[in-house]
Amino acid sequence: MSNLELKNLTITYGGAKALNGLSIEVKEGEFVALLGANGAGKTTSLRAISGLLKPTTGSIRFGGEDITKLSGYKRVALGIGHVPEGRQIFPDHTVDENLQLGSFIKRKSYKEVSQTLEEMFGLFPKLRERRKQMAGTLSGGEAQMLAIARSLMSRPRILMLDEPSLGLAPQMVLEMFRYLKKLHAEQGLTILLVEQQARLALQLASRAYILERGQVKIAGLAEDLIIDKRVAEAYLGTSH
Amino acid sequence: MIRRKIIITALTISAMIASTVSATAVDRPGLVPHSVWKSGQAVIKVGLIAPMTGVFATLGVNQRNSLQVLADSINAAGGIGGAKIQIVVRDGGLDPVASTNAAKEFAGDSSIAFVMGPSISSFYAGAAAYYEANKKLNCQAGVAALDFTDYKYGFRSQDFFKDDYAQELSILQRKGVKKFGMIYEAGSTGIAADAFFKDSAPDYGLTYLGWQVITSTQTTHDAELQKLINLGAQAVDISNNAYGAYTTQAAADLNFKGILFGGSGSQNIAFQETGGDHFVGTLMAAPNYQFPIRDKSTWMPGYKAHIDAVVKQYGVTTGPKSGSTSPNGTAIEADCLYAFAVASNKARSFDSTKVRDQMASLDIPAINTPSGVRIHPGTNHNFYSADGISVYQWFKDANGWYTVQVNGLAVLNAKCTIVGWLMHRSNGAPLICTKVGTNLYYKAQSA
Amino acid sequence: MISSYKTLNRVLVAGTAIAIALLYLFPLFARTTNNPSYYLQIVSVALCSAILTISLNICMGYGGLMSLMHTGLQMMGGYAVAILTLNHHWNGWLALVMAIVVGAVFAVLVILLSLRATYLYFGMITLAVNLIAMEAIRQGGSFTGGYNGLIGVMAPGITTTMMTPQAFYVFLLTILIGVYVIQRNLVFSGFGRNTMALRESPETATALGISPNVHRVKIFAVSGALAGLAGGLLSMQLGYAMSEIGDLGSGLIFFVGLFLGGISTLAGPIIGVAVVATIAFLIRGTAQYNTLVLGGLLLLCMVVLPRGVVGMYRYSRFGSPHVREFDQAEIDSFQLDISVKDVVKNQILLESHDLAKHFGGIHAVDGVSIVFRSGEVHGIIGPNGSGKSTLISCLTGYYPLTAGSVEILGNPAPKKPFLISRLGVTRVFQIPHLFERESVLDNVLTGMYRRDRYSIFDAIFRTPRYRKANARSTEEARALLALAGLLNQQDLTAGSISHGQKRLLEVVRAVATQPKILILDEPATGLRQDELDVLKGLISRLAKEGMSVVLIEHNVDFLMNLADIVTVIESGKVIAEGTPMEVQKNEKVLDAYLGRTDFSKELA
Amino acid sequence: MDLQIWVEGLYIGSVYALIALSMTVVYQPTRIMNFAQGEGFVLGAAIGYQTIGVWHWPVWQAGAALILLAMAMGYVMERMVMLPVQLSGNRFAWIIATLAAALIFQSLFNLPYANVTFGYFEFFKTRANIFGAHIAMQKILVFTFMVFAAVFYDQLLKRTLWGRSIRAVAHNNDTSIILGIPTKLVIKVAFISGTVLIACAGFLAAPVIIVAPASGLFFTIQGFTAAIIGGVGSPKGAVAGGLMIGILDSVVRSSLGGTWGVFSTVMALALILVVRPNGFFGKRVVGR
Repeated sequence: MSNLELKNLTITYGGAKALNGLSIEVKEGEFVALLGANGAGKTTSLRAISGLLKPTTGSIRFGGEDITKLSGYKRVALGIGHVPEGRQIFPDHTVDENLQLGSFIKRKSYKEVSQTLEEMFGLFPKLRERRKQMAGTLSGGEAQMLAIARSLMSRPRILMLDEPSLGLAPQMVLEMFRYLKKLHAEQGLTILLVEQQARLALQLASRAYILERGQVKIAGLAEDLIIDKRVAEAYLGTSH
Repeated sequence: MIRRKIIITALTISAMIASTVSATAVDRPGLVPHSVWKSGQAVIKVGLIAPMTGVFATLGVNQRNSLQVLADSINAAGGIGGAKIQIVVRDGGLDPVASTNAAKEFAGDSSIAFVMGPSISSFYAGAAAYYEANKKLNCQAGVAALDFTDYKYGFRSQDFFKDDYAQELSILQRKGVKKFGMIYEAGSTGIAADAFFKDSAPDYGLTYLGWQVITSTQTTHDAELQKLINLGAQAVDISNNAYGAYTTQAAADLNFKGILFGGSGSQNIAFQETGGDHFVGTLMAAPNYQFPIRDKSTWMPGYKAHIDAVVKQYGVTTGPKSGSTSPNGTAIEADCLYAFAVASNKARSFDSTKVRDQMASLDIPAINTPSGVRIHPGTNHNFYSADGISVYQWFKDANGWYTVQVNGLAVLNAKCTIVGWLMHRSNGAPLICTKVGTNLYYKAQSA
Repeated sequence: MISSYKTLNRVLVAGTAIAIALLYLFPLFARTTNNPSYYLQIVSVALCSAILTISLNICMGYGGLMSLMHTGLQMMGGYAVAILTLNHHWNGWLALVMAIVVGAVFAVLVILLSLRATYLYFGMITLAVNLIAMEAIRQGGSFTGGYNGLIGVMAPGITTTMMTPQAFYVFLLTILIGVYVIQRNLVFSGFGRNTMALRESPETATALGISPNVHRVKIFAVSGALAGLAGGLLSMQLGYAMSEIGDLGSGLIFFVGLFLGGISTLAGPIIGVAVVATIAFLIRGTAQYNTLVLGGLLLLCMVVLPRGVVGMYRYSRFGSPHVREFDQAEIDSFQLDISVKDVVKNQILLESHDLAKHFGGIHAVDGVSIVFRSGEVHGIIGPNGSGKSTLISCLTGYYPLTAGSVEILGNPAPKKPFLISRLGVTRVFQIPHLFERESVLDNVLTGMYRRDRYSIFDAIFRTPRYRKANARSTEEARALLALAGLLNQQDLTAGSISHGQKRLLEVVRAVATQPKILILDEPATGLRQDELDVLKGLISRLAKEGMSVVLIEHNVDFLMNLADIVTVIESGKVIAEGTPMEVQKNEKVLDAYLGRTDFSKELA
Repeated sequence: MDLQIWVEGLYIGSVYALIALSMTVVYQPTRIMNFAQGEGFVLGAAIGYQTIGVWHWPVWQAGAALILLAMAMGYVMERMVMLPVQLSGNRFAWIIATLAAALIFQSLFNLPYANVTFGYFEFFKTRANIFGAHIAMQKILVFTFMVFAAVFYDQLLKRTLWGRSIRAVAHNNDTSIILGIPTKLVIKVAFISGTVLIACAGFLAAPVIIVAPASGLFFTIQGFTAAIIGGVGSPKGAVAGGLMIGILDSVVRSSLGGTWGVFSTVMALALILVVRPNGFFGKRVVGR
């Protein structure tokens, strides 16, 4: 059902083609990684899916509906969750307030919100300890947890994460990916992960796309790609 | 029926002030100037420059209303020399450049025979040069501070503030007041009044306690009034501006028993609205403001006819609290056009110099003019002489607010400004402004 | 297309010439109307307004400084003339000069007091100053004429005591043309380019060695001087000085004119004022509905012409500049000397010792010692968030250091970024920081700031010194563009060229500053192969000429071919340094980049 | 010093604080200082005048009409300001758009009401006499409303989801969108609620302050000054700034004389911005 499908998407951004006929697909319950060097178009893809960027050509379908022209904020109600690059938590809001903003679309069902909130605190116990604290005072790892939890508050059917490991200590990265794995395994959440640490992402995901210059360069199963030399090349260049 | 009453009243009044009535016998009270000549023009255009928008829009709108009413009635009676009056209005706002542009437009437009405005002293001072250079006849009802002796083509249909105050100070003197002060906003009028009081108070046996400056940002004048009370004030001059109403409020707060007095701006119902019962007893000097006088039969017939027409066409403004009303038209503005019509009829021409000469020599009795004041410009080009100013006192009863006219008691040897001006005394012959040494004083005419 | 553009351009030039001629002949035309002095008056006043609006444009449009005190400056210029001629019987011409001085001095005082305030707050200070100035004039007693103002100001005379209105009109028109030329000269000069650079991106401007404060003061002074002039002229036209002239409400025409004509365009203020004055003329009979009509038209114009008349034209097919074709011979004919002076081979140009930068508890840079040598391409790589950009910001003075030291050419580095830049360290940012609304050529010329040896007066009056320097700079800038294959695009706005060309342009602009050390933050991102080749050639050439090129790059393929030495950074620390080959084989580097391969267990 | 002077300062300061507060409401999500905001104050006064003063409606009925009309005005104002601003792209476009809106509303008020100052009956006729100071109960009402409104708005921003989303939109528009917050609606709500707030202020204050059809810009500038002194975007700052200039004006005026009052507030504005470029409670403003 929650089948996300990008077809032939082109986005021009400041004169450059950030996406150049990109086509990818994410099926319900899948864990897909979107990899590639900087500037390959990963972040642009996610921003297009959540409606922050308007494509010049191509279409986006979600759950059988064409959402290419739909306003960004309405897509959240359809079940698209987006954890943006750099976390973008609201530093002047408390942890609680950040989470409640995440449940904006569910604001009318108070019970469901408080239930989800409890769930989140169960999932990320550290956030419970800090719930009255200003989000700006959280450490990098906690802030990333908060960003994920905030997005989950809208009970999305698909969760898109943009470089969640960025700027985190290795231990924190591990902890965070454990949560992601748990979410995927236990709740059957569909995940689309944009990640710099390709090997790590490939160990989590079932399938991956490697992007280059706004197009899919390689697509395949994670277990195949993890030993594919071309992946390392996409990052570190051809060995000489 | 009504018409007959007007005529009868008019006759009574003209008998009373027979000495001032002169040769315009063809023009009957309350009626339009009688026109027997043919100008050969279908339309005669007159210009009005006034703030029609912005903070002072009320000034322009009321001037326009008053002019329109008079123009309509003159046109209905055949116009001036057969030409129908058309009023051309320009919005000067509070922008000196817009006012100057409009003045220049009218000054240079030969089809405009007569101009009124721009209505702020400094703006007019800037525009007058154009009028003079182009021999453009003009008349000002909103320029209190300038001396019109200097202008060949400029006339004023407004009370000169010093005449207002001279009358009021003489009344204060008669009422036994010894000390008075002023609460007034910063501005050219305040500065001029302050200087006049400093200079003239001794002539009336009064001590002037100084000027408490107020601003538009305050909503109470309690502190200012308290200072004057502490100095022993028995009377206070209040601002002409609507903000002056807070002084009446302060009088209520502090239970001030002294006299409040002000200029013709006190026609504004904001004073009764804000001051309430404590506005009772306030003196107001104006060139005939009979609107709040209940016995309409005592109204000047010309004034009554004009104001009735204004009220019919543009209505009144009613204070929701006090029930006090004021007409939506400024009578003195219509005097400009009235005098222009009469002067043109006499000159049998719209030539500005000819009309100017006729206008300067006009003497229209008070019963005829739209303002109810005698128009007698003379060489100083002021429509109204000092004796044209009346002082009214505000009262209130179960039926609302009304005024009673109080006679000023002019004082011999009071200072004056322009040689030849007359001041009416209720107990004697008019005084005339005379030069003694370097100063001007009101003297008995024989002296 | 190009021919139609040229035709249109000719039509425009001819149209402008005809318009100017007609304007000069206007007094003769006015004489045939029924009201000559009136038509002369409104056009004369509009000319004064246009001068003031140009002044406002210089300040707000080009300088990016919000000013609500231009009506006040105008009022003060008027009072300078009125007080000097009426009270002190000065000659009118001298009084006009003093009006200019008063405007400039007052503007400088205001901005010196409020340099720390930004944007909205600066605007509010100007509003407050405007109110204070008006109040001061009103309380000025007989000196200023108080509330009544000063009446009787006269136009200056040449042979007689006073010019005729017609002569004064011609004088005003000539002044307006002069002010337009000053505006144009200013905008096209190095000074103007730097001012716009500052408006568009204070960061980049600083990186090019421009001192923000000095520039703001200068631009505000010029604007103030012109506003004072406009005020002085207006008082002569009207015959008086009044405090109401300073009222912001009466100044609406300037703002409206500016936006209607097109802010930040040269002709915008004049066309805008012409439009507004015409509208005001046409609706003058609406009396009570005057402001309603004006306000409505204003909103309508903003919706229909959001960029203003000239702005819309500039953005249209016709108004935007076009590619100029150069043939190869022309391109080859450029002579270019970009060798780095006063530097020997392998000289240490910049070094850091144990440099650290902590943000709260985060150790973004944690003890980095690095050396940049002349003639060397030095690559810096590392995963996202490893601290590369922070390191560069520390080296170039954008961040104060937590610990450690930086030496440039053997001396401790100064604290301000623009001072470091002036020592020959030029930085190109990761995100494109071009001055998008300026032409490609102007962008390069902005980079030559440090070489401009002419003053603002040289620029305004185009003195020989300016002309010489400008010709030389332009020649050099073209040569640099030719090197990067951008010569054909020199007239286009930087915003309109392709992404790859933009990156190249940024490098060219940085080279134009004649740096000894050039720091490029991810210049290859998003470039096509042919563009990569050009960039590669350019960088090699620069290194050969003795420059130290520092390259932060994710496109490792690109870097590996080019770098002499590569430093790998992770979590704020140097984890490897060596030739590209060495680094590529380093396991630590692979782990850092791709993550470890043995996470599966830990993830469980 | 005379208590009366302080009380007057507090009252007039609370009027300015209310105006500054409503500007803050609009500023929060839009980063626009609305030059037309004062017109809402005039609207409130005009509605009170017409309904209570002329038609003698009961206060609750007038209040209902007030809120409906103020909402309509807020909606229209949002369109008048935001549409040109979004189209223009120039960072100074808001100045012209809001000035034009102010001009239009001012003209509309002036057409029927040129002769009127919008005074009408005070809701409470009594005057309090506290230590010799005469205070109209209406003024105390305005002051109370200001405190209530400031606390309410502060709490709204902090405690309600809509308030939080206003702050969120102010902080980061894109992130707000991906959380499902309808940012454009938030902006509309801000304009509407800001106008309702300021209209209520005008409605309550009109019996004890002179409001004329063209007073809007005057009150706007006073509100601006208050908001800037306090620090734009902060409810606390709006209140502090408003009370400060109110008291400063009143105290300086009574000790040095009339014109010094206005002078002192403007000087204070300039000085404070020189010393503290972002106001007392303000954060750094980033240009749009």
